[in-house]
Amino acid sequence: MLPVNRRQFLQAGAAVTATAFGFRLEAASAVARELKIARTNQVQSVCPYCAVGCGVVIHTTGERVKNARPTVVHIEGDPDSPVNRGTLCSKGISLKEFVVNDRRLTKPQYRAAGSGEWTDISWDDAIQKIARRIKDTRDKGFQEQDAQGRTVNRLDTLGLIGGCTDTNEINYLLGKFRFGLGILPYENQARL
Amino acid sequence: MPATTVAKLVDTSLCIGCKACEVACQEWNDQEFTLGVFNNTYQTQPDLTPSFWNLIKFNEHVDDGVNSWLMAKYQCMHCADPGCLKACPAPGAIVQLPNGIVDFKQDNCIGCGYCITGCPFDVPRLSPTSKKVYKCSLCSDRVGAGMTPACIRTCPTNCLTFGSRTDLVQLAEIRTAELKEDGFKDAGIYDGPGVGGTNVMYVLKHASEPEKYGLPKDPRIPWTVSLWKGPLKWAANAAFLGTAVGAMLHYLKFGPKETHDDDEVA
Amino acid sequence: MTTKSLERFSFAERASHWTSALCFLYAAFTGLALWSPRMFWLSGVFGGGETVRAWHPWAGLFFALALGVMFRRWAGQMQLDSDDEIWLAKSHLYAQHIEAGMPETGRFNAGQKMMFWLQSASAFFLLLSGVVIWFPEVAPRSARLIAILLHPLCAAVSMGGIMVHFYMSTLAVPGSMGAMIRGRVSTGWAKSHHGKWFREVSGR
Amino acid sequence: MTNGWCDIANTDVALVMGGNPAENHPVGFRFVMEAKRKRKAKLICIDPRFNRTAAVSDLYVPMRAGTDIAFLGGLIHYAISNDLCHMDYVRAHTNAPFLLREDFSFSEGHFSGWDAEKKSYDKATWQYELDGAGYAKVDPTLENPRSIFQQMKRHYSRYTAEKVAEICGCTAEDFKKAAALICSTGRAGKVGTILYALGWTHHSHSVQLIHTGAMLQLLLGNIGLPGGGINAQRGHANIQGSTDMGAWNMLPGYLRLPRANHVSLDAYLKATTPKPLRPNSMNYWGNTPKFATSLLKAYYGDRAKKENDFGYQWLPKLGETENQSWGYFFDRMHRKEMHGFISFGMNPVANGPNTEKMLEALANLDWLVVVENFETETASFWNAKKLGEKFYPKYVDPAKIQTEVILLPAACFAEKDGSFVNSSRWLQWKKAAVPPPGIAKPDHEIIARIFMAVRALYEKEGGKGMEPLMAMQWNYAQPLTPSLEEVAREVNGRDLTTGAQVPGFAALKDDGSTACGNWVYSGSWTEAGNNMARRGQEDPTGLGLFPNYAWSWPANRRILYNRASNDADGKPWSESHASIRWNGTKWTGDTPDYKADAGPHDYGAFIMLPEGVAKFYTTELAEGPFPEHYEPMESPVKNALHPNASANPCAPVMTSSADAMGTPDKYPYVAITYRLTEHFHYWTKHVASGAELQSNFFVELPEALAKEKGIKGGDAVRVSSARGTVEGPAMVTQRMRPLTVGGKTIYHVGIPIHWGYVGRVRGPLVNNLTPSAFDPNSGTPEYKGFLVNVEKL
Repeated sequence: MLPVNRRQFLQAGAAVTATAFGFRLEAASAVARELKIARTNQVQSVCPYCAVGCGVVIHTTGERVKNARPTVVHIEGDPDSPVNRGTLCSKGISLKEFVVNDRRLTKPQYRAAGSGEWTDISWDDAIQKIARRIKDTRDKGFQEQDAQGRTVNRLDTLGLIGGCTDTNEINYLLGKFRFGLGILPYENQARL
Repeated sequence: MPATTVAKLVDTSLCIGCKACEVACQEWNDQEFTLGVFNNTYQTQPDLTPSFWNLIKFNEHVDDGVNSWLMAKYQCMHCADPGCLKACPAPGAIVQLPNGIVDFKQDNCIGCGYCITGCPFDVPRLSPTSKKVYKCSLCSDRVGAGMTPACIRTCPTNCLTFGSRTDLVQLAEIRTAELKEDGFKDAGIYDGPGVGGTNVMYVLKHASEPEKYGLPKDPRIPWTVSLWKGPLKWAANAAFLGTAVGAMLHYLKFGPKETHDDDEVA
Repeated sequence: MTTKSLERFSFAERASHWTSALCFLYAAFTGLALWSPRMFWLSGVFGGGETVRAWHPWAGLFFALALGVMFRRWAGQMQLDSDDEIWLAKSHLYAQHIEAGMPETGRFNAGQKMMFWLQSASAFFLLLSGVVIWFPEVAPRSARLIAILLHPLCAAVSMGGIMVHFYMSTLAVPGSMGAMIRGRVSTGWAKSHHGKWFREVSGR
Repeated sequence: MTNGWCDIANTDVALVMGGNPAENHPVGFRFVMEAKRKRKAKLICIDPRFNRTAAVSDLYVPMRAGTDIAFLGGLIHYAISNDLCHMDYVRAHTNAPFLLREDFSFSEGHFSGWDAEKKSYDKATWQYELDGAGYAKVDPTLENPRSIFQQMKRHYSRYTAEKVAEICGCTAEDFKKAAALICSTGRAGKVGTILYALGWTHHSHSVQLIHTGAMLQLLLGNIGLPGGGINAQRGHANIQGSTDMGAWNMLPGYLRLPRANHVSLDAYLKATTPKPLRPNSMNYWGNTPKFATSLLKAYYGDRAKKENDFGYQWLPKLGETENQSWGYFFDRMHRKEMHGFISFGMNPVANGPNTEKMLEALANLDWLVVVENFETETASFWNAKKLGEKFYPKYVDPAKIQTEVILLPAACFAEKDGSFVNSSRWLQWKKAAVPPPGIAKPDHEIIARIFMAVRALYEKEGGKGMEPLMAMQWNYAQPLTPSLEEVAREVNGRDLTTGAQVPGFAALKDDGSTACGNWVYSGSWTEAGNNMARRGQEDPTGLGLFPNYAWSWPANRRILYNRASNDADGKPWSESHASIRWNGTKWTGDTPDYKADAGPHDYGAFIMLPEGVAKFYTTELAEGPFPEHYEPMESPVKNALHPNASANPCAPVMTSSADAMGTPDKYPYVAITYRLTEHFHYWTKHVASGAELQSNFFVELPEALAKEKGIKGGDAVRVSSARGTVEGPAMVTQRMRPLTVGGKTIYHVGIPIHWGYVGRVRGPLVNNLTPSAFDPNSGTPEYKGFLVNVEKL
């Protein structure tokens, strides 16, 4: 699906009001502080907070700029969504602060046993380390058969949780990961 | 064609205190988020600040053992007869647009703060850093681009509506009638007739007691401001002119006061 | 040195007078700029709106301080006596330059004394209300509401008075300006306008 | 949700209980406000706190935390005894006419079959009385004393208004006012909805509580109708989806995880495929073999063959009675029975009960992997003593914690594609807007890289369980960075003979000719394309169904059980409230929850259930076929109905050193934890706006209690439970009223959750206080209604 362009978006926004009030806002406008989303690219998304599932429009700049990373400049409700019709709550309307946030994690980190601090680690090292730990744990704890000789192919010394804010597709992959390894302790936020 | 007067309707009976409008305002206007101090209430801040233009007041009451929690949005009312504008000495610092929006243009603001005193709702706030006064602009930038103001766009419960003033007055009347039907006999519209009507209007369940919502009972431009910017101005102007003309005529008629003893002039 | 001239105002008196006068002028003109959008153009002359907003209170404060110095020095001399009452009752004759029946005046005539008290009083209230207006974010609203009325009211009174003062000291009574600038007046001037004072200082 | 957000606008009476949608789902709450405005709907809020939902409600009734079943049981009694039930609905669409066995009984808080030693029930006596063909016997007149209707009537006859008032602490008058409003929907033409959330699930009797709500809705004839239903307002963007996708003891699509005694696919299918209990029952779960086989084909691809049970043996098996839900496996972790742990975007230290136990459990691991957007309490658990200061006196210093921790930076929602399922069961597709910050990676890439690396190690070195590990199909175009569109197509399923996407789950086969990653999502990405990304604005029924916007599981059905919006003959109960209609040859409107061209009498209305009708009475839950009021595990009073069976007899009690339980003499106040509208869970303490809206942790105290203790608003207080403490300023308020329960004054202490020891704003973790007490069916911890003490500092 293509992202809506600004014009369609503005029209959609205005259309809601136009139908509600029977006049076009342009006629009422007379001034312009500069509109900060006048030149943004828009992508439709869904709010990651609660399960109302509000549609949001993410305004970004910098996609077509060389040597620049696209960044989010504004996020607001998607007027096309029948759920929220362009509205959002206090958390949703400030999603930009969530995405563009100096507290975001930007690199893998490692805390050695007994250490009191984080150290940086490369992705390759991190993945290798994790794979090694998984294999060691699994080799030690994997049960192919139970006491009665029934095939169980299970691993209960390794736990896995997550998924409540990941997409279905990621959860599906996580399920394959779980069942590939044979993990039984697998939980999500549903219980909490 | 005359521009439509735009307005905002705050239907307090539909406000759930979600504060989306507060954040939408902060976010759209790129205000810095600050930390608050605990003061025994759910209210975000005790009051508006130069970088916080839109505050939900959480008014808790217990009447005859029945709790009520009346939430009311508090921001610039965009008066038809704005006290701030009346008080402002700097041309172009406060403008009233043809659509009724009262906007502060910080480029022209000199920071005298007269608008703060002139405002019957005590809304403008002087920034100690920039020495300029700030308040809700009714998102004149968004409105200019055909979009609804940020707070209204985000309001989930339709507590806030944006539109032409005439339409919203109608809507407010309908809502008032509905509330009366629901048993709120005191329901009514609050739109500051004392300031020529405000372009931010409220529907209140308890219209005879706007103080319950943290709204002034009968907002008017303070009489001292009116006197200052009205009769006093003219009286003083007349007095200045009178003095100057008087002095001139006096001189023409009587000339200077002579010194007699010429021989002793230094 | 002959007795042809007398010292009318000491250096300290002149310094404080002109300090307050200059501050007053700045405060008055910038005050006018802040008074009405129609006069806002004046702010351009005095450094622009924001500068005027920043400096006006300081000018006012220095005006008040300088006036305070004058007040301490002169307040004793500015008490009205019985001659002053007669003078005031016959001030219309003074205005018409009719000297017959006017009592002889001391260092300051009753009109000047009245001017002094008027300016002192309005300066006091200007300062009081000015401070309130200076810090609108701190001052309580009720105080601000009174101040915004009181300040221009006092300013108008004060400025009206100063217009009269200015007229009197320049055109109406030649020699006055010299007295305040150089500090000295001729004996003739002294005899003519402040006879009693002349006798006191000259011993004649 | 049985219904959906937009549908709430169709209701006449909205009962909010165990939820606070105005604060926690403000945008969803817009539809309640719309119903209030446009339909003059009544909103009733029943909650220990006068919250922001109560502020706009038409009736607020205070109630003691953990006594919801008593209140709802009272409503059932009120409806039956005042003849306010929708009896035609009850007769047509429920198991009220079914007969129970003669040996079924209930006395002194226990149903028949109770085994006090094992603390569980033998459910034999709970079964329906069957006829020779294996079908349940029924009495359509409902007069038979052994009919479920009569049994239910008798069971709830104890729940009089006065009893409810005695247990819940409300007044009998308030209860009756609420009951009159709620039960006003017990007739055709009036519809009521129930909106609940964690206030109903955070109990040691949560599933029975929701069961009671569903029973009430069935009695009033509100299930399946627009504006009706029983609606869980789920808390996380994709908590519904992650449940659908299978966690704990589930495979995707609510297929049961096999147990060790299911020794073959055949045995598994026999055990998990229900048989119809009435002749007209469609018993849709009878298709379990098709769904299970297709899942195995999706998992194991060509390796899944009929000869090898489609790879069934590769799936891990639970022990026969084993429970690996949250409370159990953290208990095992605490006992050092686990060595490794991977957390994808979850924060167990903050959101699990009994924080100190969580910390100790994690300290007993060899290694921990945390994949997150922000540094969390879990990632930095080893530093809890330093960061969390005084709250963890027993907790040791980092040097003694031997757990290795790897913290991986993950992309957030705006930085990856994929679909979320909202509470309305809508799958909505989103697109990545920006790249992740720094060198952060999307989660699917992290999963894939780890999985591929583990496989590589096994390939190189060999090891245990090679076969199941290698058998799992991972044939994506780019195995290290699978495209989520590719995955979504796999989830929808395809016909392996033609290669085409299947149009829906009806096309799935049990012979291995179809593969489908999750049958309930079948139809989400068909040959027509990605239905989850649809943006159609049409609403032909005018009921807010929006059938062409996104895609709703199952089968794009917007209201579940919608066949029940019509009577037995297929006539709508009311013209205004039917989302489907029978036109003589087929059903029109919403996707029918029924066979589209089957006549009204062909099947029972509840096609998923073996009974073919909805159940007042169920044998599936641990603590009884009818819900019964049990006190929370920590309660200030004894159960007024049966003091000797006070709390849920089946609720698991953990026995580790960290699992102390408190008593009312030391901890006299009832605590509830909850969320505020200003924050989202433990995330927004990292976000500037949330930090501004509510910067400070606080404790809400009733004015009367504060007065008693000499506490003024803003004074620092310490709240302690048998597990731990929190400290913060007191918010003294009249919004929390003292309640009189059995002649005793009970105070609630309100504790919002959103703070922790890392974040832009910080505060104590409220789960320092909460007990490891769980619901036996769902494993949900009891966060509402545990005991604390309050001291002024």
